[in-house]
Amino acid sequence: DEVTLQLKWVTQAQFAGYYVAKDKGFYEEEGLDVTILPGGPDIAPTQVIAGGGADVTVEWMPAALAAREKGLPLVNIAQPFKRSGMMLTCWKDAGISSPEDLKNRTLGVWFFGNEFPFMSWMSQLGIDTSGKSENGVEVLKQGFNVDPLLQRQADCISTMTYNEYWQVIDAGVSPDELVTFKYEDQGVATLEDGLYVLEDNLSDPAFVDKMVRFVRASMKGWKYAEENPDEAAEIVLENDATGAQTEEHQKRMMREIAKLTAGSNGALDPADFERTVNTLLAGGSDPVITKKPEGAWTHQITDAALN
Amino acid sequence: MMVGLAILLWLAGWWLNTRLASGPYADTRAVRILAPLIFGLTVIGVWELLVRGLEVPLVILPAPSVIWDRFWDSLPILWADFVQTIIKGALSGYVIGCGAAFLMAIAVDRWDFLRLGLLPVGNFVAALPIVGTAPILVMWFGFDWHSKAAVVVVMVFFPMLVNTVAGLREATAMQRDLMETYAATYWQSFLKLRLPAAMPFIFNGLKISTTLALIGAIVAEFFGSPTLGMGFRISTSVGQLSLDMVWAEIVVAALAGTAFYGLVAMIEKLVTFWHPSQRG
Amino acid sequence: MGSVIEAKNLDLTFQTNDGPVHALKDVNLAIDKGEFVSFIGPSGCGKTTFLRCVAALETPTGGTLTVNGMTPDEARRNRAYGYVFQAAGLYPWRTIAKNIKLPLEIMGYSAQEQEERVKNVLELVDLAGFGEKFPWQLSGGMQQRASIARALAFDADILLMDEPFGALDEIVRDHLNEQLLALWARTGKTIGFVTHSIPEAVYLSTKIVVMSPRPGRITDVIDSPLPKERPLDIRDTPEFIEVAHRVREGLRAGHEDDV
Amino acid sequence: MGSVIEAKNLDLTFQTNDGPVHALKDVNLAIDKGEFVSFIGPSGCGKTTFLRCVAALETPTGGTLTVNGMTPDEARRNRAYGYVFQAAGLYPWRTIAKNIKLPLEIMGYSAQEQEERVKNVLELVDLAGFGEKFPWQLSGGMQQRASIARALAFDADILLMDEPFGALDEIVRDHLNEQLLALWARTGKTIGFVTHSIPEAVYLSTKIVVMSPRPGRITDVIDSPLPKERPLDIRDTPEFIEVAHRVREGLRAGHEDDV
Amino acid sequence: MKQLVAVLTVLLAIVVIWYAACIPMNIKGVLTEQERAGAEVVPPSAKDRRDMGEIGLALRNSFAIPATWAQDRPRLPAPHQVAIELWETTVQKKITSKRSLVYHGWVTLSATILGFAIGTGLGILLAVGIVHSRVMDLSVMPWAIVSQTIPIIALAPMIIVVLYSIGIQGIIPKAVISAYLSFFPVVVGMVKGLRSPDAMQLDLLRTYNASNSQVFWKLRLPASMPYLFASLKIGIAASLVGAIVGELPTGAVAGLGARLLAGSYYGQTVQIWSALFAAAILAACLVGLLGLIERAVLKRMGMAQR
Ligand SMILES: Nc1ncnc2c1ncn2[C@@H]1O[C@H](COP(=O)(O)OP(=O)(O)OP(=O)(O)O)[C@@H](O)[C@H]1O
Ligand SMILES: Nc1ncnc2c1ncn2[C@@H]1O[C@H](COP(=O)(O)OP(=O)(O)OP(=O)(O)O)[C@@H](O)[C@H]1O
Ligand SMILES: [Mg+2]
Ligand SMILES: [Mg+2]
Repeated sequence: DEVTLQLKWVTQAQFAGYYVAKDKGFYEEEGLDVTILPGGPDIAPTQVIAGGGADVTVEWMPAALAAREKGLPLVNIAQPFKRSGMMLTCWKDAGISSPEDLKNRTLGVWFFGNEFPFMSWMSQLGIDTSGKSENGVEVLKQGFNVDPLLQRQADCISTMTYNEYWQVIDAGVSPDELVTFKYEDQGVATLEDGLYVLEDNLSDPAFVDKMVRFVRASMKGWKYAEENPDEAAEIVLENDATGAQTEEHQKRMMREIAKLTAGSNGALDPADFERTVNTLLAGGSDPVITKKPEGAWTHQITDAALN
Repeated sequence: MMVGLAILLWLAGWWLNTRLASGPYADTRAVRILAPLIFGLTVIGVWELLVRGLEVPLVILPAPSVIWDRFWDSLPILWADFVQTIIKGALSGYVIGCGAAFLMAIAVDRWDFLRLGLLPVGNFVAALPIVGTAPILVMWFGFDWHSKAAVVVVMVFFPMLVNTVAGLREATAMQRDLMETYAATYWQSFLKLRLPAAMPFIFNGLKISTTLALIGAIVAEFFGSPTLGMGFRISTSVGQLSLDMVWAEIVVAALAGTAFYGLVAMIEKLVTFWHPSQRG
Repeated sequence: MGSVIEAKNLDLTFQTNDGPVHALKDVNLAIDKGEFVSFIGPSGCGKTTFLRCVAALETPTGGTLTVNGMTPDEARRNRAYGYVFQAAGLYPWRTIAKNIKLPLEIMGYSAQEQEERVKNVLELVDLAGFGEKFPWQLSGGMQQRASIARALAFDADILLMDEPFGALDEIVRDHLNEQLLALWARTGKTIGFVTHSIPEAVYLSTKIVVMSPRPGRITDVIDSPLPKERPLDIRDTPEFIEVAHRVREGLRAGHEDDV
Repeated sequence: MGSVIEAKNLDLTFQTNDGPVHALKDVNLAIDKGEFVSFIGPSGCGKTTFLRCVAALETPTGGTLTVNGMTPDEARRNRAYGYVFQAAGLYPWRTIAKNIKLPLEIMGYSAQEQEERVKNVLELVDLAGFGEKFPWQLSGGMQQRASIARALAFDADILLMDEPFGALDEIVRDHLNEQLLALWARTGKTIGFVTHSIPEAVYLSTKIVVMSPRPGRITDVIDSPLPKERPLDIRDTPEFIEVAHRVREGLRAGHEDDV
Repeated sequence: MKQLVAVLTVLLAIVVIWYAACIPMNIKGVLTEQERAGAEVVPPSAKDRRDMGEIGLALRNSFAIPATWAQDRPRLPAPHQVAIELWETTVQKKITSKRSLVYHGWVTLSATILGFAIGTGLGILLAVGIVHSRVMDLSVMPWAIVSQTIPIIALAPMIIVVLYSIGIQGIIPKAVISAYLSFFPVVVGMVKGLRSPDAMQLDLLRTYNASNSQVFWKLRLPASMPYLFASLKIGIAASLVGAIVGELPTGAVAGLGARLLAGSYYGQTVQIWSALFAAAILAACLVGLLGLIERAVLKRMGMAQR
């Protein structure tokens, strides 16, 4: 059976589990022929799956819930990432030590669906995001790299524990020059990389069966990657068509990713879901979602796959 | 059903235009305006019917009516984006880029050595995919409109330079000899002959640059921007699957582009009223 | 040395990609003040080139050329020339009056003087009332008259005309020829005039220079026996036909080799 | 009804932005087979328009026009016309031979016949050996002869020529005139010929049509008393000058109002 | 010859300016690095340096100037850094390697050529339609102009997704964008070219009673060739831009655009610049190649005089 998987971002260790599963033949064992489509800065995985370009996609929950409210019925069928890797990284010498110090600063934030946790964090802190002021911050739409921080165009930027943060370090900055605020620690973490499919498809037993096998194999891939991070990183490198990734960076990323997937067997923890929803509902003046979503996740697949 | 209606509408629109084009008023101004209008309306009608008929998901292609609603509902946002991107980014870059190119063209025209040396290099640079410079310029000039203006400057500079240089060489040998027999100075012959003769070319460059300026300003916003601007809105709206918003921005871009182009074309008509292409 | 224009052994060779072109070779000619000199000859014989040398638009590669006892370039800087080209060459973005003002602006005449002179020359060439029109609103003949007016507006001693009527039809041409003669009589300027038409050359000139190509040289200089007063009918007189015949013979001689 | 071309009360009015232009008004003319008819008149008098009507390139707004007893458009579809324009208008991307083949290809002659005809007409116009050259490699006069060859290559009864020699210099023109006369004598075609030059019209024609503008009409039709055999010298004979004089008078009469 | 000297002089001037510009552009980064490495820098804190003039900084810390030309991740890489990167990624890598610019260039080139072929084909067809049908001329031509004011580049991601949704992937989405960009210049040039025969040339064929298709093949088409080539040269450059833009949103997969993006993503400025130059060289080669074809064709047609 053929399955097309749309990734959220470019080929990197963040998706090691899927590449490992493919490379190690876990998918094949399940009788699946999986095509992995890399994402990119301007690809919305939700849009791809809506158009029928993929069967299943890796997406973050805020974006998936937002799409659901827009009328695209996405359902979470598995959640390999237990913890959130997003954080805000700031210059220490700018005088920032606690979230309160963020006021009157310039902050770089990712948009394209990734801005939601930030917005709800700010609204929890009671910080206005429409411009620099005594009680407000200036928000920049951050590009794909860490230049805004290095060039000191922003005091803080969004980073992932497994990727951008290390790019800052690679640029020669030492960790003690930096201050980081993990969303996980601030209580505004939202669920990241999960697997989503269209709701309608779940009423088709053949599709459900396919997904069960897919999730089973993928989780096998993830657990293998957690145990063999270096090998997993090399597999990822082999699948990177740009030739831009470095081995060192990917190996380190794999080790960081392993921290996030650890503790997940693939099944979504409803408590995490509740927390995510609550965070999003508190999203300030322009909330991502306006009401509690119903039926946005299911254990139907994971129950079958993992037992 | 809707699809059939769409086909019918298409045929009707085409038939109407055929009638207009071969009718007795084919050469009048009214038909010149009417025919493309009918064509445009037909396309919009067909689009609406097809989207409804084929039940195309909103997140792939919204129907024109949806876009229309979104457009009217979001006027303040669209206006703010317009000011940020078009007025601040595109327009300032356009003025600076075209102005600089004009001055450079005078220098190139004045010193033959520059023309020989700079033009080939200029042509090479013009072949550069300027979009690629956007991330670099954003890195250099920051996130606000300055970097957008810088991208626009780079994009319009060479088309404008090449056109102006060609225009300044446009005066015929005879016209230049005439100036020679009057023993006119360089600047006299520049102001009274070469500059007016170059006007059609200069305006050609200015017209090409209008669309380039818009594209440059919008694309540069993809590589970093404040939380404002047409490029910002387009990319974040795609992320939020608000495709109606994306298309509303596209409508703004097309309107602004057409108006900008039309304005320059109008000024051209006033300034180069004497040129055969304008006398029609 | 009473000549206004004097050429001695004038040579001009163009270096082109296909080798040198001898546009003028060993040209000797003296033109006196107030003469009307026509240059006639087949295409490429160097008529234009000679006129351009006189106006310092081209630099001879050999021989000497003096204008009013100066070099042509000095004469140019003294604004000695009015030059009329084959096409009227009016600037389309200027009205007729403004076109005529062009040399006056460049030479720094006062605004008031400019107005006066424009008015005068427009009358001289029968174009009074057309000053505010744009060139394309006028017929070819009228445009050509405007370009002559432009050359007359400032006080150049020497009027050089390179096939000024080549693009006009015969009737208009006859008319302009008549007017040009009248003008010449009134102003007493020295005129160098290039043409391809034998009757035109004979009708207008006090001196006809017949040239021949490869290399461009003068094969004949004919002094016209016709009186200064010349009605158009003069072209049917035997004297006229006689001179025209001589010119045609001269032309044919230098034209043997090709068509 | 022995006429090849017969116009009765022909009218043609162009509707322009500046109001209607009466290009032809009440034109009556009959041209017999084998005649050489010249049209002369000031610019804008409708010479070109008349020729275009004959060739069905323009549709008259009044009166009747028949060609070989048919409408012009039927005659056009029977390929009755060879048309020669002022500029040679050869296609720069075709060699001379290929240019001459153009009408033959369109009319579907066989390849072999095409070759033969090209060879014949090239000889007829003295261009044998130039077939493989491109137009720009030839002088203006040669190009014009090639364009005549193109009009001769197929069997059109009627040759219409609109100022074919207008852009050439007088000597080349004389030569081509001579050749055209010889050609006409040899082929016996009916020729309609527009010119601005009085000597040319008189030298070539059996019939000279003098026209006058606003509205375009025929003011005089002069049958030439000159013999069929015409050396170039004939232009210095009293008969010639007499006819030329009459043409000029006719022209001047219709030209009073402007220049 | 004279031209060569002039071009070389201008190039030399550019290189000199470039090296000079590296100093102020990179000095802050260099000073930060030097500071970390333990060098004595005035003023000593990065925060103080932030708002200072670059030239003043460079003068006060002149020992750091050579380092501005040898940074790892400079704001502006020095010319030799770009040249070395270009050399290493083209000549010294196997062309099948994913790190070889030749490989990425080829990926982009194939999309460019496909898009260019589609765009040119459609453009010519539309031009033929516009010239032959007054309806199309009246109703379609104005929209062809308006279509150019739409920032297609901004829409590239959507186009790609929409095409994904109907099952089209790989090279074709890129080619579609590059076709869209190359299509307009071709239409405009070709319409101009097909209309370039003057009334006299058209009348001539009318006197021969030639059919419409004969007029097209024997007159309009050959007469349009110079115009066609002029617009093809613009079109191919536009195609390349389209292909590169099309590679940006599909994520860093392969191609010069992906290379640019990856460079930008990882802050590898040298890589961005070398990808840019590779693109420009590719564009110059394509335009040059078309120029050669143009010369050959026009010469065969006898339209290139001398
Ligand atoms: N700038 C130039 N460079 C090279 N050759 C030239 C140049 N100008 C003129 N020639 C050549 O010099 C010769 C004389 O040219 P010139 O224009 O004086 O002839 P002309 O008698 O005025 O001819 P026409 O009657 O065609 O105007 C010609 O062979 C011409 O090709
Ligand atoms: N297509 C047209 N539309 C409008 N007016 C026209 C058109 N063709 C010719 N005319 C006008 O008709 C009149 C006769 O024109 P025509 O070209 O026949 O003159 P002509 O005698 O050939 O002049 P010339 O000697 O300048 O060639 C002119 O006033 C001209 O402006
Ligand atoms: Mg000349
Ligand atoms: Mg005519």
